[in-house]
Amino acid sequence: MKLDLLYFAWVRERIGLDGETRDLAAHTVGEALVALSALGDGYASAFAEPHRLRFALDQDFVDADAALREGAELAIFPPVTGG
Amino acid sequence: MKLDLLYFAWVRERIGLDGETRDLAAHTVGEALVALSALGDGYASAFAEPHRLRFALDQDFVDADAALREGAELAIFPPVTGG
Amino acid sequence: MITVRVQTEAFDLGAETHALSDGRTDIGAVASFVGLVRGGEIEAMTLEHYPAMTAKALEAIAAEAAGRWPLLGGTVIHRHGRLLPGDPIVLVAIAAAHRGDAFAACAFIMDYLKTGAPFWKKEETGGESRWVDAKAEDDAARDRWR
Amino acid sequence: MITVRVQTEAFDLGAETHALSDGRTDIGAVASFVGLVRGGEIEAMTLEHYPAMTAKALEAIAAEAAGRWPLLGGTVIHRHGRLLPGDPIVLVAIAAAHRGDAFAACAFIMDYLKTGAPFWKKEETGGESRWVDAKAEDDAARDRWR
Repeated sequence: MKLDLLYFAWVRERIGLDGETRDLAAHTVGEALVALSALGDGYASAFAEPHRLRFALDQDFVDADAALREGAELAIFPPVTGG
Repeated sequence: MKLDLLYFAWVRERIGLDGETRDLAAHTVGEALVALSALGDGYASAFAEPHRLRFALDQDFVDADAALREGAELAIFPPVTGG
Repeated sequence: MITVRVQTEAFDLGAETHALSDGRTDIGAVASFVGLVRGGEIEAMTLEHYPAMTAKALEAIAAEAAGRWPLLGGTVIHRHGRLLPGDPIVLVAIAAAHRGDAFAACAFIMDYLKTGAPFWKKEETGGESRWVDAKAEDDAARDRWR
Repeated sequence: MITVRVQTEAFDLGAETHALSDGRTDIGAVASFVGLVRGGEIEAMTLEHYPAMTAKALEAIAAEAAGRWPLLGGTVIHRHGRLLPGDPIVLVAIAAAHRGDAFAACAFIMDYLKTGAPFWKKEETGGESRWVDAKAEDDAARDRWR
């Protein structure tokens, strides 16, 4: 599944990228996290505590069990702290 | 009991005065209303429906059974409608 | 800590809230409210008040709010005299560290002011004028804080 | 009906609320909120956001508020970039006929924005910087509207 990945806040800092396009063996957000975690220590560190992560698929909040779509924009980030 | 009387809004309009000093045979606010009502049609009209009146004694809200003090300022007016 | 003013002049919300927070770094939240004259059939509105009592009543309401919530400043302004549709009548601005306290104190002061500050509105419509009746819903709004 | 802006520039509460009510006579109430950077040990704060999503998320929150209460206009502004203690971060201003609706919608938008708009704060203290953790009390504030 080809995805446009975006990372924010400490997720971005741990991975060292603000975004990338990747083809992952994953059908859900949770499976994408597992696939990404295998790519290196930065990813593994960023995704080590899944309860501290939030996800948006094509700019809408989704849960980890949300189904991915080919070419979707998947953003991974900590709980928001604006306002 | 000598009182400085103040009238506001439609109470003022019905009586035709914004205030006056009077010596009334009254020990409570309610007794003052009775005494004033005997002074003429304007007063009687203004005080005909006591549940539509509110009172302040020396600038503090009080009930009709509040005791008067010699020389006090007694204001009589409708429920407030500011804000 | 909460300043009260009763005046005929208009006021400026931006200037008032800026005065509350200017030069301070402890304020995280400023909640404010402005009430305006609504038009429709109403051509003008005259606000009468009880000068010797008005500021005293507003200060008592402000003190009650300051006792209930940890506040860092505030301003209450109420106009009197003749106003036209669209004119601002009342301003309440409250500064606090946190938004919950600022919102609550601002709404509380408005609810208490509506039922406890000695102002009376007279509306002009088609050449006639009539005193506005107090609303039961304003008593209910006040009572939710008890 | 509720305008949303995401910007680095400061904003002016007086100008924003004036723009909502200017020339109108149907608005009786404008409730507003400004959130500011608190100081203390914090020397600066940088707000990161998700540009493609931010306005969309804020507009969804504003639309939800407009569906819950009868509103007559509103403005939501959220800044991003580096801010200093005392700087304004966020503005919500809501116009309605009646104060209860304006207050509720303004507080609702702030509570939902805190938990549903993609912003992240990083604080600078003594040359170190750290990401601010989300607060459980913000989730609780949002959940009271459900």
